[in-house]
Amino acid sequence: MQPFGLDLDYVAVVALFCVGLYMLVAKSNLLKKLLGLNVMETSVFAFIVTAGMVEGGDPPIMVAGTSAPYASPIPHAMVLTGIVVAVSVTAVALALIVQIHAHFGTIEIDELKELP
Amino acid sequence: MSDLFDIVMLALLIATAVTVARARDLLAAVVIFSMYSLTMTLVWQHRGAPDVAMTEAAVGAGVTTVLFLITIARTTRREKP
Amino acid sequence: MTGPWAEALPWAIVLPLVGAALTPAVAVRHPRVSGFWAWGVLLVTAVLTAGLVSELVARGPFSYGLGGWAASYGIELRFDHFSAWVLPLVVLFVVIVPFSWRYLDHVMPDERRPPFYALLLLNAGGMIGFCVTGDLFNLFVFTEVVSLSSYALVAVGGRGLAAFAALKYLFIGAVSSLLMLFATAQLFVLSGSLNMADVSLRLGEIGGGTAVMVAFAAYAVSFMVKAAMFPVHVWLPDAHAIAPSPVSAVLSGMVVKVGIVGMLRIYQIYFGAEVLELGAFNLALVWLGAISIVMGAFFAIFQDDIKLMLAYSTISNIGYIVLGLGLASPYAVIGAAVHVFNHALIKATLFLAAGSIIHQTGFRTLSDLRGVARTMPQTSAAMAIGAVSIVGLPPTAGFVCKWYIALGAFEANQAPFGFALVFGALFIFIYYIRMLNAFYFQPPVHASVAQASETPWSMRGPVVLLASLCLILGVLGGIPLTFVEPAVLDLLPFWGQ
Amino acid sequence: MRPWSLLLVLLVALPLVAGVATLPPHDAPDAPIHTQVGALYLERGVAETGMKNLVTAVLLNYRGFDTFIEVVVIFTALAAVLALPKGSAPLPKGNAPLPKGSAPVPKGNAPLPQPDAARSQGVGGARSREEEAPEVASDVPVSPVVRFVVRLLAPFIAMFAVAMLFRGHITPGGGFQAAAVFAAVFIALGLVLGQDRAARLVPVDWRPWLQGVAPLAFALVAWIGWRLTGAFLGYPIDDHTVQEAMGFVLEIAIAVGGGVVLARIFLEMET
Repeated sequence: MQPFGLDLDYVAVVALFCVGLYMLVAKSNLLKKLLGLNVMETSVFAFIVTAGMVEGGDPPIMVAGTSAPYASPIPHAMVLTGIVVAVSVTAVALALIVQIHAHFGTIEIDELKELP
Repeated sequence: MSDLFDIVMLALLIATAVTVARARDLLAAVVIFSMYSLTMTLVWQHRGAPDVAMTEAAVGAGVTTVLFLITIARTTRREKP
Repeated sequence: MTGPWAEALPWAIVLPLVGAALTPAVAVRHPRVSGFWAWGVLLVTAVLTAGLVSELVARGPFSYGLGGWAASYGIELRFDHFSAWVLPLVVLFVVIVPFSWRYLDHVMPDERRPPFYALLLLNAGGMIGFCVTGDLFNLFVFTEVVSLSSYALVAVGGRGLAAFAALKYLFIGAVSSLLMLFATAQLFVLSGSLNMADVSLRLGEIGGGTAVMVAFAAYAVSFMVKAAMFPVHVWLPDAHAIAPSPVSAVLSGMVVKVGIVGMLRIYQIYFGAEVLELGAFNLALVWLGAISIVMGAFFAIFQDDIKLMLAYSTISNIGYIVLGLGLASPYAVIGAAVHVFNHALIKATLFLAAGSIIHQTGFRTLSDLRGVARTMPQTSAAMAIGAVSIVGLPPTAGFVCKWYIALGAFEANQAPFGFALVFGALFIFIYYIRMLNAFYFQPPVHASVAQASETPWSMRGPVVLLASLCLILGVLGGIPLTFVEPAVLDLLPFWGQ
Repeated sequence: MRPWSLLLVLLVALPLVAGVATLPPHDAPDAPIHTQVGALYLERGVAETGMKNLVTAVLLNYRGFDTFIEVVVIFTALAAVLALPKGSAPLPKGNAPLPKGSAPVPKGNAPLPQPDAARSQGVGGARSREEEAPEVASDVPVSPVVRFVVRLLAPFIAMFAVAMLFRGHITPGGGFQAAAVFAAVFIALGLVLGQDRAARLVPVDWRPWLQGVAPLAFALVAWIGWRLTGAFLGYPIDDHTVQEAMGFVLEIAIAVGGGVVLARIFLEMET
């Protein structure tokens, strides 16, 4: 569906991206920033999956009896890789956040910046 | 019909994302984020990507959420206003 | 058409990565073994990459279809003149790792060494892969290996502030990687392919369009962040100053170059396709480069902390490289391409020398380090050579590239930028004079400086070696120039000039 | 700060919307994404790889190198978490380790071998005491019902993961999904039983090998493929038995390696 010549699915993806970016930029809490980053990542994955689908398409699993169209398998493989990368980045970031809290007693950027 | 499903799901996604952004209670934010991931899972399943949907359910909604919860347990639950 | 060494292409990437996976197992009884293990793996990798470069010299660029699939059907690795950057990269790693053996003594307990060296190997392998891959999505995955290991390496040495600097780096870096993934996906949607050459071909068939432009912009911003150019440099100074010195050398000398190499790759795609008029973008690059030069130099002047000063000087030098690329005249581009390597060499010299001084005295600011040249003459001499080199004075490696970039500015009728370049060098010069003055001509104020001893040989050797390389490449500066020239001249017709 | 953030978000949003608005419509069957390489995979995939699930075929065969680097990325995450300093104790006051051979410092100026050592000493302790105790303790008492259910279900969930792993080439699922489920089971057990008992599930002696098993298995399979077909990570195209065997080795290694890495990250963060 494309009201005003805009692809609603894609626009929703950009909206999610922006919500995530806003959290990342505007929030002072480090965990909130990280959640924002995750929202952004998921939105980009959604963009890739959306791009790979086809009208009335089936999953790219070849089962006897069904006929094409199938969704493209490459975007799915890309997103699988992307999800694993995202969880790796999140794990490292969380470990850093735990350390920051243990050291400074806060995870608010505003308060961290006031420290000498 | 499928259009209606799409619109509802997309609206739900944006609503959950905004709620994550607005929640002051980090625990609530993380739990809502896991709902966001699960909604995303449904969307992807619907769009012919069962593999991706399963991975997102296990990794995005499962492992990531648990790691966040551990971090909250070890740091703090409230976001300062 | 391909010789025996072409077979080694995937193994040159995989070897450090597998070496990293084995590091914890190898060092399970004696953690300190991990340092030697990492060094050995890198040595073998260096031999492999040397073979690759010899193949390149003998037969020209070659590619390797992984899994036996043809180029655009599977993933392609491509070794061209810009990929040859992997050889100096690995060689610098080989020099830096022995330095870290003793340096780590006061940075971390022994049991954390295996993961540290694993991260270094992953970083090296990721960068090799980044430079040789011919596939856009593969490029993204390698970027993540490099970035993730870099974030962690920033934080290994210290606690609170180091973790904070690393987290800042992580947030900005992750957004830039995400932009890169987004741009990759967009090009994939537009062209249906992920192979760089194939994408370029298909973009040429499609012609321009907003989406093509947006993808380019996303790539450009992403690589600017990785290269720490002016408006998006904020993550660099803290991260590079707070990391342990060998890591600073790796990050400042090499990891930021990922942005430059990536930018060159995107240029290859877009100019091959001739879909965008990139004159405006080149102009933007020139301006941003000039601002980076002056700003980096300006901030460097006011730093008392030597490592922070070196970090700012990295921003300034990335400015030189980007300025050279943006000028798009043969001289400037050649100078910039060679400066990618020379800056890595000089920065490694400076950071390792600074690290030696900090290691031996326990101080890191200029005012505390007065008179250190009396007790650490060799290290201080290396520092001085590095300083002269980075300013760009004649008998050193830094001179050749900056001279070429300046020549290029005049050649492209952009004389003002040539002057900006000279001014930047002057700014830096002021700073280094201050540093050398403090080191050589002022009496020590701390006993630990006055009684410091020279570093052990495993640390002094690399520093002295790098410093002499700075001098040698100043005299024999022509060799890298002639090597890069054909690649640049191939690329230039598309460059917008 | 907020107005600026909104402005930045808008600045990013506009080009993105403009970009996606001019892309080819996504569910048209004649979009480039469905006519180029993807179409070829759909057409020849089953014959060339012997896998009915083409996503698995792309992951393990056509773009197997991406997956190789991807398992390297998770390994990197573990190495990163392991390399970070443990605990929260700031460096000992006033005498951060001095390199040997240097005399005591005459002035009251604490030496700074680590950039953050002195700057953080005064602050860290005081701040963290002000902070209220974490509201969610890490060792929350778990209700006996939950404990019973988790212990009851754990083997079944693990078996589900195994099934997913071995049918990944014909149905959705595969190594990564299995790895994530294994890790989830492990974490659930860790939360319920306490981590000491959960930690015993991954024996200490095996850890260095298990955590790197995915990249190592990939390198091994790549080498075998190189010997068999002359191409790195190549699969013998007409021998489906060998192809299947290589695929299974990779899937199992991804599941075990990925699961162990995620489980260890959990253990590291808990302690």
